[in-house]
Amino acid sequence: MTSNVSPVSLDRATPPLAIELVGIDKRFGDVHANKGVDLTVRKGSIHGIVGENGAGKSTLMSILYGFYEADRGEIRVGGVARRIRSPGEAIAAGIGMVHQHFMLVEPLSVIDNVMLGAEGGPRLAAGARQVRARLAQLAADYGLALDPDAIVGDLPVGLQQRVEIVKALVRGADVLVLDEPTAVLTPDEADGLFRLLRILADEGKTVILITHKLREIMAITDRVSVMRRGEMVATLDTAATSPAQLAELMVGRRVLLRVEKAPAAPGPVVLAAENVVVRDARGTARVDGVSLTIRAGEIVGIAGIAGNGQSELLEALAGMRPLAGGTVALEGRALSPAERDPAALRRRGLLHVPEDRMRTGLVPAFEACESAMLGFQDERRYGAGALLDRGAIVSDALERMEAYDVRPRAPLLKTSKFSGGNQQKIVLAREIERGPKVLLVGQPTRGVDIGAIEFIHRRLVALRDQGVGVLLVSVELEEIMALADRILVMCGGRITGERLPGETDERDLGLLMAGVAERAA
Amino acid sequence: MEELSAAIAVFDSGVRLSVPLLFACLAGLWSERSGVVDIGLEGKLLAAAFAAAAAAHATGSAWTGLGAGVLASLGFALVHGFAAIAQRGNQIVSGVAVNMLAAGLTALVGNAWYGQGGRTPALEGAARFEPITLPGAEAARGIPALGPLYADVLSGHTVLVYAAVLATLLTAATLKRTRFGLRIRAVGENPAAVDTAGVSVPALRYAAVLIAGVLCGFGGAYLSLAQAAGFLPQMTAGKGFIALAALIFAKWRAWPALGACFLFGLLDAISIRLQGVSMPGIGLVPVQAIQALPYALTVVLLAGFIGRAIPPRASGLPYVKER
Amino acid sequence: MSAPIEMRRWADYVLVPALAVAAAFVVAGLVVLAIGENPLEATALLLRGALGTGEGVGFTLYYATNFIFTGLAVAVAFHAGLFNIGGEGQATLGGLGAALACLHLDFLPGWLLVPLGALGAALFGALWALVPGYLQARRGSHIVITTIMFNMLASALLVYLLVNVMGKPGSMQPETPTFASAAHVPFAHEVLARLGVTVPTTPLNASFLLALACCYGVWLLIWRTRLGYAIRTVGANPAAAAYAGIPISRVTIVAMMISGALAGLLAVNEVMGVQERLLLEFTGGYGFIGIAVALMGRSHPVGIVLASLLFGVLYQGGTELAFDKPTITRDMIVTISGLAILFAGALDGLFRAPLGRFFAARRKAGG
Amino acid sequence: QGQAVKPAIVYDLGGKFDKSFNEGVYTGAEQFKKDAGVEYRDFEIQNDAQREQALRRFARDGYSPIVAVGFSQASAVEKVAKEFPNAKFTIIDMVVDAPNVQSIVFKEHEGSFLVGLLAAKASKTGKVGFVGGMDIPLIRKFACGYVQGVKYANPQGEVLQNMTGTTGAAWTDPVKGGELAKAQIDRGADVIYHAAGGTGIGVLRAAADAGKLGIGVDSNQNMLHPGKVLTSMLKRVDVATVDSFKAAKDGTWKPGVTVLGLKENGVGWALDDNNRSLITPDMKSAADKAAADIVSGAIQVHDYMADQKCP
Ligand SMILES: Nc1ncnc2c1ncn2[C@@H]1O[C@H](COP(=O)(O)OP(=O)(O)OP(=O)(O)O)[C@@H](O)[C@H]1O
Ligand SMILES: Nc1ncnc2c1ncn2[C@@H]1O[C@H](COP(=O)(O)OP(=O)(O)OP(=O)(O)O)[C@@H](O)[C@H]1O
Ligand SMILES: [Mg+2]
Ligand SMILES: [Mg+2]
Repeated sequence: MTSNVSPVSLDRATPPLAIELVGIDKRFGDVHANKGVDLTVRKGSIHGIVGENGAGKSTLMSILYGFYEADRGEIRVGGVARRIRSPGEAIAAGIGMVHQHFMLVEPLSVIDNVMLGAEGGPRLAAGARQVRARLAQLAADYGLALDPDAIVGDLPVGLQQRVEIVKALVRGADVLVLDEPTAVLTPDEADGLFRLLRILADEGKTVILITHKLREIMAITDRVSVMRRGEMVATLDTAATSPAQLAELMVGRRVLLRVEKAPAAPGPVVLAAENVVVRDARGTARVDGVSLTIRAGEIVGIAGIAGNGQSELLEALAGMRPLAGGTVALEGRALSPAERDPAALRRRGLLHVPEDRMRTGLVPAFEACESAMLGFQDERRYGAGALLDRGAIVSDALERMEAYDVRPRAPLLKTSKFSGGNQQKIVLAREIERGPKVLLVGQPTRGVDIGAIEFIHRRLVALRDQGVGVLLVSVELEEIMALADRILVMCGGRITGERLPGETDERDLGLLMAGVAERAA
Repeated sequence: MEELSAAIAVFDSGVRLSVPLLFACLAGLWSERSGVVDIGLEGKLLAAAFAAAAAAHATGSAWTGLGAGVLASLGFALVHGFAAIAQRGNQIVSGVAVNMLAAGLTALVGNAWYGQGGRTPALEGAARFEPITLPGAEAARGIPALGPLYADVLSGHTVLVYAAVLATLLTAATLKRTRFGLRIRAVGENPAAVDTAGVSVPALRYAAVLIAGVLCGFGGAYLSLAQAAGFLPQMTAGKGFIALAALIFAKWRAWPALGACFLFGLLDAISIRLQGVSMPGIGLVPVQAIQALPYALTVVLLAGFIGRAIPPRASGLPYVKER
Repeated sequence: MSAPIEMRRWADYVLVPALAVAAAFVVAGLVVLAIGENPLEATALLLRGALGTGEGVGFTLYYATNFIFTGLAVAVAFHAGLFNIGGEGQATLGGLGAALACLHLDFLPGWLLVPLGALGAALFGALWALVPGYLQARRGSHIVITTIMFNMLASALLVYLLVNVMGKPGSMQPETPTFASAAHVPFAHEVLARLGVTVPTTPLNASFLLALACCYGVWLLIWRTRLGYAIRTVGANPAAAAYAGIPISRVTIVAMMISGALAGLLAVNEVMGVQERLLLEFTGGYGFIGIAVALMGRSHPVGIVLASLLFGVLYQGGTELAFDKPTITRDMIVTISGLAILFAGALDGLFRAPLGRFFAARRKAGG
Repeated sequence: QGQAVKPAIVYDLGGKFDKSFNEGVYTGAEQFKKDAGVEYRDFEIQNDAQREQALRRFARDGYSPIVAVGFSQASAVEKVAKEFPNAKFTIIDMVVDAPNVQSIVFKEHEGSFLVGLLAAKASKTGKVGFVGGMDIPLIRKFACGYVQGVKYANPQGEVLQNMTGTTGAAWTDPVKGGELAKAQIDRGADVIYHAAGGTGIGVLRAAADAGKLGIGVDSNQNMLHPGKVLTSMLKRVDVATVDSFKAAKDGTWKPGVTVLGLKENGVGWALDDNNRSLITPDMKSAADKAAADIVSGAIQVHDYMADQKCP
C-alpha cells in the first residue's frame, strides 16, 4: 500500500493548491513562534512538516485551524483568501485537525465527543442516530472501528487518536492536519494510520502531517517542509531528499542518526524483579507477574504499546506504587515495603527519569533551580538542617544546566517557560549526574527533537559504559533497537518475549507487542 | 399515631428548609459544571431576597417580587461572570466579593429606603406566596400513613417548592439529553476541546452563570416571600455555603443534589425537634450539641460514605489559550 | 533579566492593587452619591479617619493585625493546595486555648504567661485544623466543607462552654472572667508612654509585632525550608511530590495545622490583647476577610501585609465615616470592602494587562 | 429651665433597629428629641473593639449623657468612665459601679411572668412555647420568668422551649424562627413567646399564619399581626432613655443603680386595640392581680441571674 505513490506523482503536472499560508507571524509574549512563515500545500497530497521542538509547527497549524489568531499573514483555502478567526470557521472551511495534545473530554463517551459541536439539533437523541450511522460507515470504509458508548478516558491512546480522526472526518474535513500522530502509536498502528491517510489522499483529501520521525516522512509524504526557530527553511519533494539532509536543515548542523556504541560488558545483577504484580485503583492487574533482571553496565529495553503496563512497572520499581505481589531486590537484597519508598531508594542509588516530565518529573510552576532538586531536596548540599541554602541551590542548578546545555541558562526562569527538550535535559541532568547504580528511564526522548535525541542517547550509553544498570522503557522501537543490549517486550502486563537486538527486527517485535507471537510460540 | 404525625411534621419542615438550599445547590451545579466555581451563592440569595421583598412590598404582588429577585441575582451573576470569564479573575475572590457586596448593599439600600436598618416592611397577602393544596389532599387525609404523607408533606407548600422540584428535573434532563447540556458538561471538563470543536467557551459559561443567577433568584425570593414575610439583613444565614456542601455531596449531579439538600433540611428539622427532648440514657442533651448535630453529621457522612468527590476538571480555572 | 522581573513584582504587589482600590473607591463613590452624600467628602473623611490621626493609625494597625494572622493562615494552606475557609473556627478555638492558659496558669509571671497564652491559642487553632486536614488527607473529604462545618461546630462549642462551664457567674454576657493582669499584652500607648511618648489610647498592642514576626516566619517557612519546599510541591504538583518521595498526606496535615495555628493567633490580639477575656463572636468575620487578604496578597507575606493594611484602613476609616455621617451606616464598610476585593482580587486583569504592556514598552525602550 | 445637654447613644451589635431593646432606646431618644427639641447623636458598633472607641469618641467631643445599650458594654463603660470623670454615662442591662455611671437594669422575669400567665390562660391545649435567640443567661432569665408565670396560672401547663442558634445569625433568622414556632405548634403549643430579636418576627408570623397566638418582646409588637399577637412583654428602655436624658437636662441626673420592675413600671405587658379582643376581662384581672402581688411581694418571681438556676 504505502509504496503506491504513482497516482499522486502523476497529477503533479498541474497541481491545484489546497492551502496557502502567506507571511504568517505569531508571538507568544517573548516567544516569536512563527516568523513570516509561507507554506503551500497541494490538493490531494500528503505534506510533511518537520522541525525541532518549538520550531513553531504546532503554532502554525493551530493558526491554520483558527485556534490561535496570527498577528500578521494571510490564509488561502482552495485559492480564496479566508479569515479564519475560530476553529468554527476552520471547520466551515473544511479544515480538520488532530492536535498533538488530544482535544477530548475524557469522562464523556466516544459518541458524545464526536458529536460535540456537531450535534445536529438541540436534542441529542436525534443527532446521535445519524452520528452512530456515520461511525458505522467510517468503520466499514476505513476500518476505523470504535465503540460509540465507550468512555474516552478508558480508551488506549491509539483509540483516542482514532476518535480525534473520526471527529474530523464526521465534520467532513477536506484538509486533515495531524500533529505528531505517531508519537503514541506502534509501528503497526502507525502503518495502519498511514494506509488510511493514503486512502484519504487518493480520495482527493489533503493531509498535513507533523512528525519528528524522518522514517515516516520518507515513507509516506509527497512533499516536506522544514521549520527552524519559527522560520520555514525549505520545502522539498520527498523523493528528492534524504533523512540526513532533512536533519541538517532542521538542526542547522550535521547530526548522526545512529548512536555508535561498543558491545556491553555486563557485570553483576543490580536490580531484580520477581513475579511483580501491580494493581490500579480499580484493582485490575496492570502488571501481572513480571520477572526481570538488570545487570551493571547493560541497557535493558522494554518495548511495548503504550498502556500495556510498562509505565506501572517502571513506577513500581521506582517505589511509587505498592506491590500487589512479588519482590524487588536491589543489589541482591530484597527490599521491604518500608525500603521501597522513592526517597529511600534514591538514597541507595536507584534513580528514575519518569515518563511524563511535566506531570511527574518537574514542577512547572517552580523556578528551574527548584525543579532541578526535586527528589533530592533533603541532600545536605542544598543546606543544613531544616533550612535550604538558596545560593547553593542556584549554583548547583547552573552547573547542571551548563553540563547539559540547557537553554536558556536561567536557573530562576519558571520551569514551564522552557521548551520540551530543555525541560527533559533538566530532568536528565538532575538524575544522571548523581552517578546512579541503577537508572530507570521512561520515554527519554518523547517529543524531543533530533538534536536533543542524539545528545540524550549518547549520555545513556556513556552511563552504561560507566557500569550503570539502565532500564529503558520506550514506545519508540527505533530507540529501543538503537540503545538496548537486551530487549524485553511487554503486552497486557506480562513479558511476552526477550530478544537480542542483533537477532530481531521491528516486525518481530511488533508481533510480540501485539501479543500474537506468544500464542504462536 | 403520635410518632407518625410527629414524623410527618418533621418531614414537612424538612421540605420547607431544603428548598432554598436546593435552588442554590442547582445554581452551583450549573455554574461549576461549566467550569466556574461559585461561592457567591450566599450573596445572590441575599440580594434576591431583598429585591424580591422590596418589589413585592412596592407592587403588592409576589410575582413581580419574584421577577425583581431574579433580576437582582442576575446582576450579581453577571458581575461574577465578567470577573471569572471575561477577566479570567480569581473565581473564589470574586465569589467572596459578591457575598460581601450583597451583604453591604442590601442593608445600605434597605436602610436608605425604609430606615429600618435594612429591614423591609412586613409583607401581607398577595405580596407573599401562599401555600397551595394539591387536589384531593383533604380527601386523602383519611387513608392511613400515605394519606397524611400526601396531604401534609407533599401538599400544602408554596408554588416555589414545586418549582424547585421542576428545576431539578429540568436541570437533569437538559444536561443529559440536550446539545446545550452536552456542551456544558464538556466545557467544565476540557474547555479546549469545546473550543476546537468550534463552540464558544465564554458563551457557554456565561449562559451557565446566568442560569445560576436565575435559580438563586428563585431561592432568595422563596426566603423572603414564602418562608418569611419580608427581608432582614443576613437572613440567608449561611444557606449558600450549606448548598455548596450539598453540591459536593451530590457530586455535581441534579437528582442527588435534591437528595442531599433534603437531607440537610431534614437534619435541620430533626435538630429543631430534638431540642429540649431528653435522650434515653444520656438525659437532657445540651441545646448546643443538638444545634451542632447537622454539621457534625455532615462531616461524619463526608468522611464515612461519600469519599473523594472529584469536581469537574476545569472548574475554577479560567480558560487561557496562550500560556 | 532580573530587573524587569523585579519591576513586575513591584507592580504586581503594589501598583495593581493601588489602581484596583482606586477603582473600588470610584464605584463606592457612586453608591455614596446614590444615598445623597458627597463622595469626595466621604473619601476624605475615611482616609483622614484611618490615617489622619494617631488614634486612627492605631486602630488601622490593630485591624491589620487580625487580617495578617488570618491572611497568613489562608496563604499557607493555599501553598499546599488547600482552601482553608475554617479561619473563623480555628480562631475561635485559639481564643479558647488562650483563655484556658490565661485563666488556669494565672499564678505564672507575665513574661511566661503571655507566651504560654499565645502558645495555647496556636495549639488549639492547629488542633481544630488538624481534623479537616486529616479527613482531607486520609479520607478525601472535601476540605472546603469540613472547614465550614468546623466553623459552625466551633461557635456551638464556645457558646456551650461560655454559658455552662467557663462563664463568669452572675454575668448576663456569656464571657469568662477577666484574665489576671499577668496575662496582659502591652498596648502600644502603654509601651510608648513608658518611653515618654504619649499617643492616644487604641487597641493596638504587641500582637502586631507578633503578626509581623509571623510574616517573616511564613516567608522563611515557605521559600527557605525543606518543609516549605515539600508544601509547595504538594500544592503545585502532587504527582511530582509522590515521585520525589514527599509524604503527601503528612505534609497536607502539617500545612493545615500551621494554617490553623496562625488563625488561632488572632486570639492573641482580640482575646488576650484587647478584650482580656473570652467572649462570643470575637472573631468578627476576620477569618473570611483573611481569604480575600491572602488572595489579594498573592499568598506572599508582603502582599498580605499590604492587603491587611488596606482592610485596616477600610475598617477604621469606615467607622469614622459612619460616625460623622449618620446616613452612611456601618454597612458601607462591608460594601467598600466587597468592592475592593472584587477589583483588587478578581478584576485585577483590568489593570495588570495594560501595566504589563506599559512595562514591556518601557523595557524595549530601555533596550 | 434646663442646661444644654448633648445626649449620645452607643447601640449594641444588634443595631438600632433590632425590633428589640436597642430599638426601644432609639424610640425613647426620638421621643425626647420631639418633646425637648434636643438633637442627639448615636452610633451602631460593628465589632467589640468599637464599643470603647465610640464611647471615648463621644465623651471626648463633650457628649453627655452617653447611653450605652446592652450588657456587653459594661467593661468599655467602666474604662471610659474613668478616663472622662465629668461625662455622664448610662448603661442599660448591666451594673457598672462608678461615680459617673448610672446603671439601669430591668426585671424582665417579672414581665415575662405576667405574659406567661396570660399565655397559660389563653392556651386551649395547655401547651405554650418559648423561642429564644441564643442560649445565653439573659434569655434564660426571660424563659425562667415565663415558665413561672405559666405554671402559676396552670400547674399542669407545659412549656416547649427552643433556642435559635449559636452565631450572630441567631438574632436575624426569621426563617429558622418560623420553623421553630411551627415545630412547637405541631407539638400542640398554641401561644408562643419569643425573645429572639429579628428572629422573633418569623415566630410571630408563623403563629399568625397558623391561626395561633404569638407574644412580642421588649417593645410593643402587637401591631405586627393585629389580633394574632396576644400581647408583648414591655421592657421600657424607651422610658428609661427619656428619663435619663430629661434628668440630665433638668440637672437631676444621678449615678447609681436603678432597677426597673413592675413597681417602677419599667416592665409590663401591652394592651392596645390590636389585642384588646384577645384579652378577656378575667385574664386582665388575673394579670393585674398577679402584678399587684408581685409588687407587694406576695408573689416572688425567681430571677435566673440570682443563682443561674430556674426552679
Ligand atoms: N500557548 C502558548 N503560549 C506561549 N508560548 C507558546 C504557546 N504555544 C507554543 N508556545 C511557544 O512557541 C514556540 C513554538 O511552539 P510550538 O508548539 O509551535 O513548537 P512545535 O514546533 O510544535 O514544537 P514540538 O515539536 O515540541 O511540538 C515554543 O517556544 C513554544 O514554547
Ligand atoms: N510557553 C512559553 N512561554 C514563554 N516562553 C516560552 C514558552 N515556551 C518556550 N519559551 C521560551 O522560548 C524559548 C524557545 O522555546 P522552544 O520550544 O523553541 O525551545 P527550543 O529551542 O525548540 O528547544 P527544544 O528544541 O529543546 O524544544 C524557550 O527556551 C523558552 O525560554
Ligand atoms: Mg518545544
Ligand atoms: Mg507541536
